[in-house]
Amino acid sequence: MMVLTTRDREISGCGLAGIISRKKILIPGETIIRSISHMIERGNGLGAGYAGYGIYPQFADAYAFHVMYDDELARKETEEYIRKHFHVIHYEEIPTKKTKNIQESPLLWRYFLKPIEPPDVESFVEEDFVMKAVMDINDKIKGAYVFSSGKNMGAFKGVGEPDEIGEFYRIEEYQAYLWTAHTRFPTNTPGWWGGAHPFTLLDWAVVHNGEISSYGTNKRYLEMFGYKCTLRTDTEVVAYLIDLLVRRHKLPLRIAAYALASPFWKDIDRLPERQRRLFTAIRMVYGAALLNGPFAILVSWNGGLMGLNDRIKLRPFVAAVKDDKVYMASEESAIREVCPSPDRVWAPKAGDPVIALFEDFDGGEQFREYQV
Amino acid sequence: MLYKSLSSFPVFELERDYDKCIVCGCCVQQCTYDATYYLPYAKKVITDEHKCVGCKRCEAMCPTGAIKVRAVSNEFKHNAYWDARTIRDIYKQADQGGVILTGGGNDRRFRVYWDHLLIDACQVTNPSIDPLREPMELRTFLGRKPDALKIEYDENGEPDLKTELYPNLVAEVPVIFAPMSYGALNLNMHKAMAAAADAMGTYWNTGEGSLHRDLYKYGHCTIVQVASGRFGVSAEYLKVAAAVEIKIGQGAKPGIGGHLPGEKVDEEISKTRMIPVGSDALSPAPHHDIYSIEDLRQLIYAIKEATNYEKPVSVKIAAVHNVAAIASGIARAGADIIVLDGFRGGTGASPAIVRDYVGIPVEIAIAVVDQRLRDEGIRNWVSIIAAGGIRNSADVIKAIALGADGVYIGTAALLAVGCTLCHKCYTGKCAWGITTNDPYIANRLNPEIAAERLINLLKGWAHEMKEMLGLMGINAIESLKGNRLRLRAVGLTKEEMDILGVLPAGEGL
Amino acid sequence: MNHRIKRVYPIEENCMGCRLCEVACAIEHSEFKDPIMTFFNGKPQSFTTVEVDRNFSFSLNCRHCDEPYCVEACITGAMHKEPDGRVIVYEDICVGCYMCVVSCPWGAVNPKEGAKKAAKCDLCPDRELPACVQACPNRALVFDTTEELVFELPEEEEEPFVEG
Amino acid sequence: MAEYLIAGNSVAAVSAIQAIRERDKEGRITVISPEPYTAYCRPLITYVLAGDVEEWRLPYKRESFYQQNKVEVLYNVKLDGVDVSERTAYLSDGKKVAFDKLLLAVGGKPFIPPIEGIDGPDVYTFTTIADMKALAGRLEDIKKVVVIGAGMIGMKTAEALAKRDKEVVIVELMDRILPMVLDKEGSSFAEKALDRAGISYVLGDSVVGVGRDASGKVRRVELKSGAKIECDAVVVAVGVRPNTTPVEGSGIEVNKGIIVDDMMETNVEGVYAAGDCAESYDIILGQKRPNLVWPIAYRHGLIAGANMAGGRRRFVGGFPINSIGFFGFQVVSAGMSAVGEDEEASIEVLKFIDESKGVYRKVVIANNRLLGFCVIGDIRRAGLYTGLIWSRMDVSYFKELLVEHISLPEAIYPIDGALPAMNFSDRKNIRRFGWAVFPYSYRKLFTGYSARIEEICAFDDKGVCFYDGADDEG
Amino acid sequence: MEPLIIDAKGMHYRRLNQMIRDKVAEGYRHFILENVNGQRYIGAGIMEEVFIEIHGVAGNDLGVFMKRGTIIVYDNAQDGVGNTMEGTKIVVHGMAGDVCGYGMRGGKLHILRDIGYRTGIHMKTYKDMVPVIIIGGKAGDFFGEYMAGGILILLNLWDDDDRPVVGNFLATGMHGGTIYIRGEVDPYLFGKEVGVVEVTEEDKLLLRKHISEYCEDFKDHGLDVDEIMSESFTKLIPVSTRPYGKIYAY
Repeated sequence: MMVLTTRDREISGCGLAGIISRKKILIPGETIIRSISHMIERGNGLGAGYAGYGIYPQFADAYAFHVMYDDELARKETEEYIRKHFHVIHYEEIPTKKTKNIQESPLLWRYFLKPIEPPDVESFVEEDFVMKAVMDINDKIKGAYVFSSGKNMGAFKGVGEPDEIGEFYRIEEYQAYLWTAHTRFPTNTPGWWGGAHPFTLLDWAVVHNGEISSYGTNKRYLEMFGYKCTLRTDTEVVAYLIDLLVRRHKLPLRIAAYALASPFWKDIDRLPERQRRLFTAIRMVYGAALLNGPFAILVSWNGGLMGLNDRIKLRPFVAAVKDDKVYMASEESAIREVCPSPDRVWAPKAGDPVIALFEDFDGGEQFREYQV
Repeated sequence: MLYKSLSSFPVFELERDYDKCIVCGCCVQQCTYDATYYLPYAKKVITDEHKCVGCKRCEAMCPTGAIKVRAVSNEFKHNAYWDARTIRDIYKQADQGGVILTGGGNDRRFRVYWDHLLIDACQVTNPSIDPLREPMELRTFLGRKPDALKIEYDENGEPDLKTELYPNLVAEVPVIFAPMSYGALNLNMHKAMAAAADAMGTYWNTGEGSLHRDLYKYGHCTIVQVASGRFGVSAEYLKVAAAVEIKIGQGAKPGIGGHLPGEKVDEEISKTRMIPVGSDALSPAPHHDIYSIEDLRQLIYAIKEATNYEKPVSVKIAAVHNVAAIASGIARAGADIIVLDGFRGGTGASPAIVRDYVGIPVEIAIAVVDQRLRDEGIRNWVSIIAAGGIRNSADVIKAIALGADGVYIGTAALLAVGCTLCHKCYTGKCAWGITTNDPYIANRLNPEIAAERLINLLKGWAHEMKEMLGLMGINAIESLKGNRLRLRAVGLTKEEMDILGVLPAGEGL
Repeated sequence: MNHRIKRVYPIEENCMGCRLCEVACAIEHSEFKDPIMTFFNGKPQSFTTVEVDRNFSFSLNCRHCDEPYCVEACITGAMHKEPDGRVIVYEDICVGCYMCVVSCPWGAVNPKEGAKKAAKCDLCPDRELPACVQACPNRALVFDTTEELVFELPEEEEEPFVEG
Repeated sequence: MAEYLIAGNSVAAVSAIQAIRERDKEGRITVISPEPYTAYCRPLITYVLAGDVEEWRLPYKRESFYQQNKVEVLYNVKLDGVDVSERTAYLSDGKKVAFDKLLLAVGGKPFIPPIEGIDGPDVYTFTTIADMKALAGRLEDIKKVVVIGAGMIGMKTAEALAKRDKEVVIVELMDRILPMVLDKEGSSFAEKALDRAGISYVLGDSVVGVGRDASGKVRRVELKSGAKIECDAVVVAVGVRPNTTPVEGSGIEVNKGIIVDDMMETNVEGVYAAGDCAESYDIILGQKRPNLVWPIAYRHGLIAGANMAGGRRRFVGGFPINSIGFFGFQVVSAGMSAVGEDEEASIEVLKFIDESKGVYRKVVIANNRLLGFCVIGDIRRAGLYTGLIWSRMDVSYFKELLVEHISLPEAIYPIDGALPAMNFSDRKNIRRFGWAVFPYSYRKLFTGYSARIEEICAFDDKGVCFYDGADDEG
Repeated sequence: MEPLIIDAKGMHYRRLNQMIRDKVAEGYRHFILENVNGQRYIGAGIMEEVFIEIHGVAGNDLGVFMKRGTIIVYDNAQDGVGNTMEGTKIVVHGMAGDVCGYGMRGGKLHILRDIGYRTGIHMKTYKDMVPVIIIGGKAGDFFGEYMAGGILILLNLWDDDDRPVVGNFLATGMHGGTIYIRGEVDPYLFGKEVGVVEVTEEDKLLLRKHISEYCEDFKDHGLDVDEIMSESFTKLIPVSTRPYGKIYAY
């Protein structure tokens, strides 16, 4: 187990921050570093990460795979696999900069890929194909880990303080219209590079504060649908559940959020008949998708940003709006650091998703409902 | 009797403190086995220990605590292999040449997997939840569920459910009273279970002896059984119930049929089972219309047709070695619920040899069935009810964590109302008034008191389950379902852990 | 009939004939209040009697009638109906003529053990519930007013039991 | 405002006052009391004579009772006559009292047989405090007393005198003690008790003359058989008859007693009779007759009082109930109890006798109904027989059990305090009593828990209970 | 109301039965089903007095759990006819398959031709509910197995092959009811729980009553009661109502 203790800290939990520009005005990486670093007390230096959307405009149509390798052998094997299944548009080592505390890291590469459609598959779903590739690499190739696989987005994460990780990955050099960030205080799982947040699948990226006590149930549920939970951490199930419910089962995003943090029976029982039927059905069918335990999560994708709290709000979560920008973070101070005078600041209700979509995003009916 | 057959070595001895005996006669009146009687001239009550079955009724009822019933101290010469019971059984069969009957559940020393599984708790990183103040939900849906929901927005922008749901049972506590037939039990016990299930928002199961007319009012919380004997199975019986269960097998006696002796078939049982008074009620081992899985499908759909597809259909099987494959077949045959009855399950009467040595533990059965159904991607199609030896709320939690949706409790329910597990159910003389049909002895079981006790039991278990959910940091039972990471094994072999799908104690994650 | 008076009613469906009500009554009304002392050193007397007939039993005790036979028959005024409805005997006035014993159609008034007095159920004034009711393990005795207690009678009378 | 006049001041008067006041809180009630006492218990005077009971405990009701019920009592006054057309009563002190409702509760009068020399001092009757005081005042001069009549009064008086260390001889015309209650067999138990107590008795003989000395003092009695018994005093206790003297010639119908209907009203509207003076329905004989016993007098008064105050209550009927104990002998009985086994073909007599324990039980059955019983010795739960008489239940299904098992708790709580000895020989077959065979009837009785058994239940010819609703309260 | 004619060609049984149930709820009582071919569960659980005529081969579990009414099949029927039925009369103008009348508690099955294996298993009697199965042809093995009540009549009218009238293991486990078989039966076929008794006059009256009704149902086939009754019958009853009471040691 790689437990790297950099500084002595008292226990306080994780922190997360996210900024979205609904008009897709690019936000410099420096902003999100400042925001997350303001909550440095919430982490212990054992993990931090960022996800940015809109950072690869030149490869907007290609799946951007960020891959960590333990060694060159793993890279060789992985690249063989990739070449077999994808057209490689471009690939390179992810530019990094050694910092005072981060002297060593896994090999970090990125690939811009387009799937090679297999000839014998009847109904080819590109996303399923990519998802399977990610699962295969992570599951089967020792020492290789795809930690980002969406289009025009990328996750950057590692072991270290958020400011150091930002510096390491040279985040300030990127510009994105949606950023999420995370600082980590790992306990249950070793503080390894892959274990840092965000967790991603396709363009879904999840940062998470808390612990999913229902992990075992969620994991075995997801396994029925071909997801492999290999990362020894609970957060990955969130990304997969969102992918399953929203992308594959086509649930409206808000409904998916209600499946993850469903209302209590005593509240459901008081609803009017139609809604009661709906919520009862959600809990009946998606009971295994319920995220139980304390959590606050930010889910980002190419359509926008969603923040969600567990149903009894055991983790802090604040949201704010300023012009076209929506901020979400564990602490209000992280927002104020980068947006001193927001139009509105509020603490969302437990289990009620905060959804901010890009104005030009057309996700169809599924994303009809949003607030902010 | 001067001459005693070898089999009549007493099993129990009754110690009576004559300094305390006030000769009130309560023990004499309460003993249904005629083991205790009064000596008028000596003005003493004495006991014929050969007849004592160790039910402890006299001990419980003695107002001065003058009686203690104990297992005999002068057993046979100690022998770890030829134990006393084995010896007695051989004597008995040598005497009578029959099948040795017994009641209750398996009492042999097989490994109890429940006791090798420990429950994980939260500390700091994922906080435990206080169930006294925080909400804690046990509501459980039993029945087939669609794999996914289709939800669309209507013209008003309201989300609208487009998926047709299958009928489900909704249990507020995932603990259901196990099928125990009217005949094996008396009506008072049925009344008590029905009332308790009603009060607790859960269900009870009639067993194969049909449903007494007086209990039709409890139809909404009743699971009715259709067994090979088809006793009292009518369209009304099926329609009044909340769910219909096809009984294929029983954990206590897999592959063995039921047999209610004619002398137990009195007027009321006759009316309920719709057979003549005094006639044997035989349930053959197989349903004679089910000799293959497609026949089961035929019966399942016959019941669904007869109930207009409004009720879930459950199939109860004994846990046997290829239970996973069977369960998969049952799920694919259209059942909504599968009941897995482990070898610890109780019975009113069974050949002892079958009860003791046939079947597999329900823990194993749940694990393999849940895994198999998940592997096949059909876990949503059926709910799993675990039955057979669920003793306490921890067993319930463990069963659900292994993959069950709910549990049946039979023996525990009987214990709650006074059963002392003397295993003499088949004699019809149950001194606690539970398994007897002698109307006067049955008076001993006041349905009102029994229902209260059952309610208390369920309430206690529900509280404990909430505590345990809370300590796991979970506030809804669905997050426990199949959550095997919440269990850790102690003292199990690698193979057993693999089958159960649990990690050894001490391993993280 | 006065429905508001609490009385002890037997529920015959629940009676199993264990007769612990008798024992409890005897203990409660003995000077010792202890089962063994009562039965070995005292003069045990129960005011309730369990009637048993093979498959049928119930505990029979004083009904605290509205117009009690025993009160009518009492020549001294010792047998008395209290304003709260209880029928009790003032032992210091009683001369032990036993007119009450012979007139009670329920056999619920009896000579007191060891004294020339009448003795009967007093509904255990010192207790919240009469001892017999509390002792009944099967709630075959209830202590209640008839307002809440309604017996369900069968529509048609059953044929009287004929001993074969 | 109604004017109630009650002639007599014993138990019937008391219960009538209570019944009137239950319905009419205002009406004026006047009681004519022939004696200078509040209502007291006649049977108790023997206890006072014996010294068992202090005199102050005699009153059945005290002055406060009359005050609370706003009753005016005229003491030491008798009813002399009634003018029913004028609705006026004539009193012995010459006064006239007008009434709206009159209750004749004038009781009985001791019967004094025509015996030579019986008139004069030292011959006592024993029904009033005055009688008792007269005898008590002379006790010092008396050594030996002859008691004529072995009935209730005779026996209790004899016991009282014996307790005061007087020699007592009982003379009885019939061949047995307590001839109205016991048959010869039962009497033998009583005789044994008398023998044990050293009381002499002469049965089957009668006193034909009272011998007095010159001063008029009683010295001896002469019997029909010719025997002579030396004595200083004679107590005449051969019976009490209804007192009908006050209504003679008034137009109120009289037979042996005053005739009343089942509402206790005489042939004259507004005039009621109750207690020993009245003739009422006897459910055992099926006809009206005087029943001179305490509980019936109480019941008479209660019903008469209720009806006088405007109620509509009926007297269903009654039968004699007796309990007496003397010299350690205790007997209770009701109804037809003295009848012998072969006296009437239609009558069946069942007995249980245990000489050693002094237990004797006898029931009299006719037409499958219990008509009477007599229990000597262990009288526990004997009232159940009374209940059976009241309910007119068919006892043929369980009659053998009647004498054997009625007090089967024999017993769990024995008189002598010895260890209980239950009869478990037929444990599964314990049958205590007849109620057990009538579960439904029984339960029906139970719903009318506190009501009168004779009013809430009746049994048809087959012994099946039916509820007739009891005509009560108009 | 006019009979409702339903063309069942190619219809799934679930739709067909749903239609029948809906129409019963609307008040229809007489149904004529055309082109039936194997649709299962026809009449399942219907509690109203219906009259269903089926043209074609009726599928499995015909009349299962039915309480009253009449079903006439103008062709053969498959397995499980009258399964756990309470009181319907089913007339089959042809043959029927295996496990017919299983757990039947009332009503009648009149089968014109042969019947398959395991007929009348666990048939029961309760008070005046006495199920009756009359088979015109022959029957397979386990005829009347576990029979607990009711009447089985096997007529053997069309002796058109050399099979015996009834198969092996006749009435094993039988503990109630009566079986009448027209003609002689080889005792070798009997299960061990059954015994032959003489046919009394009362039996004959009962047989005549049932067979008359049977002949009436099949009057187009020229059946005659007297002719049928002219041959002798074998009557079988269980030797004990408690066949397995003695195999236990207590």
